[in-house]
Amino acid sequence: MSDKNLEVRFGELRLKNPVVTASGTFGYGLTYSKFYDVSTLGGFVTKGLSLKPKAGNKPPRICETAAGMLNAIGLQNIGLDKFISQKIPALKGVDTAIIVNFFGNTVEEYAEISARLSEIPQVSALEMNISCPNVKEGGIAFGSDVRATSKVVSACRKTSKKPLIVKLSPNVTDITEFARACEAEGADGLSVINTLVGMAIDINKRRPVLSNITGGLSGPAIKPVALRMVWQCYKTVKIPIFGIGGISSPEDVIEFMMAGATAVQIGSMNFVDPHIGKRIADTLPSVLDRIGESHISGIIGAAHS
Amino acid sequence: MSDKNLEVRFGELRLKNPVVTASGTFGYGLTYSKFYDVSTLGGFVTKGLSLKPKAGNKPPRICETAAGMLNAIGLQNIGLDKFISQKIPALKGVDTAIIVNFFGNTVEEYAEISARLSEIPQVSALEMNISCPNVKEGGIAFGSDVRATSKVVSACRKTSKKPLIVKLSPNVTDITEFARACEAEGADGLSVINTLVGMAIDINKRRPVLSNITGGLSGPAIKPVALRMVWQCYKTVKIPIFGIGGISSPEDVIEFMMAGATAVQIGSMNFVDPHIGKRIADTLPSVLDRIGESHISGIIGAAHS
Amino acid sequence: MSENHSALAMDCVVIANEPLGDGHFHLVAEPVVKPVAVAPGQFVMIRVANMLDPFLRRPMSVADFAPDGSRIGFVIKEVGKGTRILSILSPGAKIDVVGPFGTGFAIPDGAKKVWMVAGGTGVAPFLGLTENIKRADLDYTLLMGARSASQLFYAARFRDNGVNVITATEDGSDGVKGFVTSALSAELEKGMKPDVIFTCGPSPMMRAVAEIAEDAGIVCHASLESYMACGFGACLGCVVKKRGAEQYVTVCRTGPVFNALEIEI
Amino acid sequence: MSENHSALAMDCVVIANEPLGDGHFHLVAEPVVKPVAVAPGQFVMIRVANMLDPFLRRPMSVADFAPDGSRIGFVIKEVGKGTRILSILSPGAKIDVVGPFGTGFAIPDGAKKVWMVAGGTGVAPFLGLTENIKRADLDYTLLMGARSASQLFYAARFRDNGVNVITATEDGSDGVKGFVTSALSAELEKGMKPDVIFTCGPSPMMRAVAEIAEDAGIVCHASLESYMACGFGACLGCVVKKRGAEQYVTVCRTGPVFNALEIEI
Ligand SMILES: Cc1cc2nc3c(=O)[nH]c(=O)nc-3n(C[C@H](O)[C@H](O)[C@H](O)COP(=O)(O)OP(=O)(O)OC[C@H]3O[C@@H](n4cnc5c(N)ncnc54)[C@H](O)[C@@H]3O)c2cc1C
Ligand SMILES: Cc1cc2nc3c(=O)[nH]c(=O)nc-3n(C[C@H](O)[C@H](O)[C@H](O)COP(=O)(O)OP(=O)(O)OC[C@H]3O[C@@H](n4cnc5c(N)ncnc54)[C@H](O)[C@@H]3O)c2cc1C
Ligand SMILES: Cc1cc2nc3c(=O)[nH]c(=O)nc-3n(C[C@H](O)[C@H](O)[C@H](O)COP(=O)(O)O)c2cc1C
Ligand SMILES: Cc1cc2nc3c(=O)[nH]c(=O)nc-3n(C[C@H](O)[C@H](O)[C@H](O)COP(=O)(O)O)c2cc1C
Ligand code: FES
Ligand code: FES
Repeated sequence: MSDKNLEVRFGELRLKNPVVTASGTFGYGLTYSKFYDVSTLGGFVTKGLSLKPKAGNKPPRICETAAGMLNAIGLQNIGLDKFISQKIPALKGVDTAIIVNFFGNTVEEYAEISARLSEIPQVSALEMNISCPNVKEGGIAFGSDVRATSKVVSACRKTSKKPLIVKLSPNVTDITEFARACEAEGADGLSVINTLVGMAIDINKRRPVLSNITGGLSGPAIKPVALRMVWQCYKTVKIPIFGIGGISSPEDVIEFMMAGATAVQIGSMNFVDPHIGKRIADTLPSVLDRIGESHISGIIGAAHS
Repeated sequence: MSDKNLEVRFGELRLKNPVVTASGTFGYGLTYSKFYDVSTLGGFVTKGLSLKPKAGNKPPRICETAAGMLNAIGLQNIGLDKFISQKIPALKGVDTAIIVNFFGNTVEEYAEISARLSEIPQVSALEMNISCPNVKEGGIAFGSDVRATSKVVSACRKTSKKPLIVKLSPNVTDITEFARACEAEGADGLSVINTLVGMAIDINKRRPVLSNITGGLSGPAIKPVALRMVWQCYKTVKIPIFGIGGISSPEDVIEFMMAGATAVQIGSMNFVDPHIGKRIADTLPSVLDRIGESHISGIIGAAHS
Repeated sequence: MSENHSALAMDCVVIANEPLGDGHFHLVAEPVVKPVAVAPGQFVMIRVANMLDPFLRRPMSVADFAPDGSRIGFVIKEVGKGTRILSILSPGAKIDVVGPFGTGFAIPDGAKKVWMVAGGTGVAPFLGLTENIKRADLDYTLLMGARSASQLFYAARFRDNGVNVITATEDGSDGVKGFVTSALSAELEKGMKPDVIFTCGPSPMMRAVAEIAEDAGIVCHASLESYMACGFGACLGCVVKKRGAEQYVTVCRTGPVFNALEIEI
Repeated sequence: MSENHSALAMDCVVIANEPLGDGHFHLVAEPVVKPVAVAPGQFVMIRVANMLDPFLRRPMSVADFAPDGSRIGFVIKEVGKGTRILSILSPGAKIDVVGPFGTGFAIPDGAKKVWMVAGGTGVAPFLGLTENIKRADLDYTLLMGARSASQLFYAARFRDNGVNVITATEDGSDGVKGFVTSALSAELEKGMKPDVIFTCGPSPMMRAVAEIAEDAGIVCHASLESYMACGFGACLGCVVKKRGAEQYVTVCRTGPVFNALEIEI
């Protein structure tokens, strides 16, 4: 395997490699240290945080689908205070980008948590979740209306002192309107995509499998949709993009980068193969060799020409 | 296997069973007669027809994805005249509902083909495709704007003397707006859903796999999204719904019917298992037995209560 | 940060796969790489295919095992596509296993009389428990329930291991006629009283066992089942509600074995 | 309406699977149910897994076969996940096959001298052709090209069958050094002239062969490859452009064997 430099610059954020793990699939970063040293990753994104702890939805919360899964966790999280008091100290010594995913119920809450997260030195960047399909307030309500998106991004832009990344919903007619609005309000990057709204029915019980009725579809099943949206956003905005959706191999990483992603996030596949983050980071150089590429940055957007 | 009566009434249309095969995956109905007697189906939907023949897109047109596929056929079809002169006579003796899928480039073309198809006695119903993601004009442009949808449905309603079914696009923020508009304009039924826009990249060639860049994602991968949209439409309108998207088993048929579909259409799985239409129609009674249901109509919308 | 990073990956080779009847089978596998120690009641996550469908791993209790993890057995019931794939594996086949995960059945300090109430494949963890935790002062009783005598797997093996076995069958073909919970109540009514009750099996059965234990003032530990995406605390998909609080805990990490008073089964 | 409705479903049992070297293998299978007759140059669609991933069937030319279809062989190169699954099938394994589909290689009326130009696994259909269509007046010449001598599969078998074999290798380890098209040109320059040229292999090779044939005024039939979803004319995914017209025809049904003048390879 060649000794390639895999560093990418995601705006002001330097990532030692483009392999990051996605929010809600990687805990608060420590869960996976029993499998591998998370410092081998380009970074990780925490489970979505809110000001107050959140209990989440009633079970059943997950369900397998063809080459994917549905989840309706409902943003269960320990809340900002516990994150600061318990998780941040435990992350000492982790040598990788720590990106904190967050959400609020109101614009004011979004702005407040963004302000407070900005005070934590260990935090490398913030990822605003305006696209969670599994909660009543907040989440997707902000992410499926362009004006609401502009408003909440603008508010967080004012309070955030860290690179601010906005995570977009794929459940819209035209994702580029949202990408453009985020760029206009000063977002430093985009995360494309969150989950597609889906459902499953238990034919024996004659009711939806998930207690929340609908859930978010993730996994390789959605990769073609995610890739298309990254492609569209890359054509539309200049800010860097995290490509997210069904990544399961180093080849997938390259596909997303060629579509226009500067880096990627791996989600559901962490569950199926808990070593996947390290495995992909480790094998990326050899796949780059195979396609005759010497610099990782040479492939970003390469499929557009 | 029990001797169940599987007949369903899709508005005025009587289907001997709810298993119909979907447009673009079943030719003009004759392709599959080398595999089984298509009269065992509740019906079939033809490849989308236009007034004039259409050459379709350049290859590559298809690409495999995880539990699904992308296609960008570009609505290649023989045109209305040849359909009438060559296909309709050959369909004599087929004892099942013949549903003709059609599209136009303009509202006028939609109205004209709907008028002309209405004159063919063998045609049981018309399915308007306003949701093809793979053509520049027509198709999805009508299906992703509510006012355009209303206009084109209203025009066809005036010229169609057959049951008029509108096939909706899933690539929209809120599919229920479109369902409502179709019902208001007098549509007799809905087909939910067409394909999701997706893409794939050939990392060796560094360009999109499909010549059309994007294509329509179909197959089991999209089932959860399709099921959710059927669920939403059933809550919104009273007209009957064809559930479409990734159906691969009799259990899937029941899931869609419990979500609110009166009947279903099987698409991509016809390619993978060319006998699937008959196989599912044949095994549906035993699965109904297993879930303790004696009347097929008892399961329509059953998961809503 | 833990140092033995990949200790939880176990590439295994199947060494035996024996049908037990009625769609059940006993799968035994040997890890290829240095494994981690296993405790009775822990489970692993098995990848049933190396393709993307079926997508998720399947959780399986470790049944009989070598304490250092060098041989692990599973008692599995075929219920869907994943377990069907596992049922046809031949010796020599490779399987991708991660684990072990979760809390096991831990015998409370000072407890001597241990009753185990099992339904169906719920006997699995008790094989590992009684074969690996043997102490002169421990007195094991297994109450096992099944539809019919043919599904009372391993009754003889438990007896050979010195376990007192009481059976209940719904059709009366062996032991008490009825549910295993009737057998449990009957034993308690005889004036017997264990120091702890362990239970594993279908939720309704465990719920009933927990109630009986609570009424009798006996500590009860139940091994819960839940749909799992990861098995190690990352997805928050497998949760169960805490008793008396609007709070959820993961079955895979906080459990799967819980004190029955603490959660809503 | 055709009456033998399910004749195109062939559940097969693998009877042999032999590695040929360099990632190629020879898979031989026997249909369980009454099959349909096969013509040389036809292909089948093989389902590589009974799960939903990999999703689509894989098209494979029938190589050697019994004319009634009761035994079909394939010469396969491992290139991706589907062919990898096929490469590890053991005798006794079941595979789900539908077909045969498409036009075969048909010897034009009166043609006696038949040249076949093959690259890589492109030899596959010519095994079936030369072993099943034998006539005293037919004179077969096979020009086969490969990277290296070790990839000239079946040269000896063709020779044993009375076929005149001319080889070309890129590394010069056997026969003419260079591409098989150089060997073809060399033969033509010697003044030889067949009645028809059949070709099967990589598209660039076939394109070159078709040009050489056109220049020499020889009828050329080429067996095309294309990404296929169905294999029987339903999806319109596999099309190739007609020469001189904005029209597409299906490779699976109108082809895969085309008169090279009619399509754009
Ligand atoms: C901690 C734990 C230990 C278990 N131990 C055993 C055991 O020793 N022996 C045994 O036979 N079974 C055991 N199970 C249940 C076993 O995991 C399921 O029967 C199995 O996952 C079903 O998979 P399938 O593909 O055959 O069924 P499918 O219905 O096709 O599975 C679809 C999805 O649902 C999940 N699922 C289905 N049934 C269950 C269930 N009962 N519990 C959890 N998830 C389910 C699957 O994991 C999969 O994600 C255990 C479950 C848990 C949580
Ligand atoms: C009519 C016909 C006859 C063929 N005969 C042979 C043969 O005798 N021996 C042989 O080794 N190969 C043959 N091929 C090519 C063979 O179908 C592909 O190599 C195979 O499908 C690759 O599958 P995979 O899963 O290993 O590769 P992957 O790259 O994982 O396949 C992904 C998808 O692309 C398709 N695909 C990939 N490569 C090709 C290709 N070259 N042609 C068509 N589809 C492709 C696959 O079918 C699948 O849908 C033939 C193709 C056609 C169309
Ligand atoms: C169980 C689960 C929980 C998730 N929680 C969050 C979350 O808290 N915040 C968020 O922005 N995205 C969340 N996501 C979305 C993922 O970060 C990711 O965008 C999505 O799963 C698509 O990627 P994948 O296909 O690789 O899983 C969650 C996804 C899953 C599967
Ligand atoms: C190759 C292909 C061609 C299609 N052509 C049409 C078409 O002409 N008109 C149309 O309305 N839908 C067309 N569709 C969409 C299908 O009818 C169906 O809505 C979609 O594939 C989802 O169902 P599935 O997941 O079962 O395939 C086509 C789909 C495929 C895969
Ligand atoms: S299974 Fe993922 S947290 Fe328990
Ligand atoms: S492969 Fe479907 S039409 Fe040729």
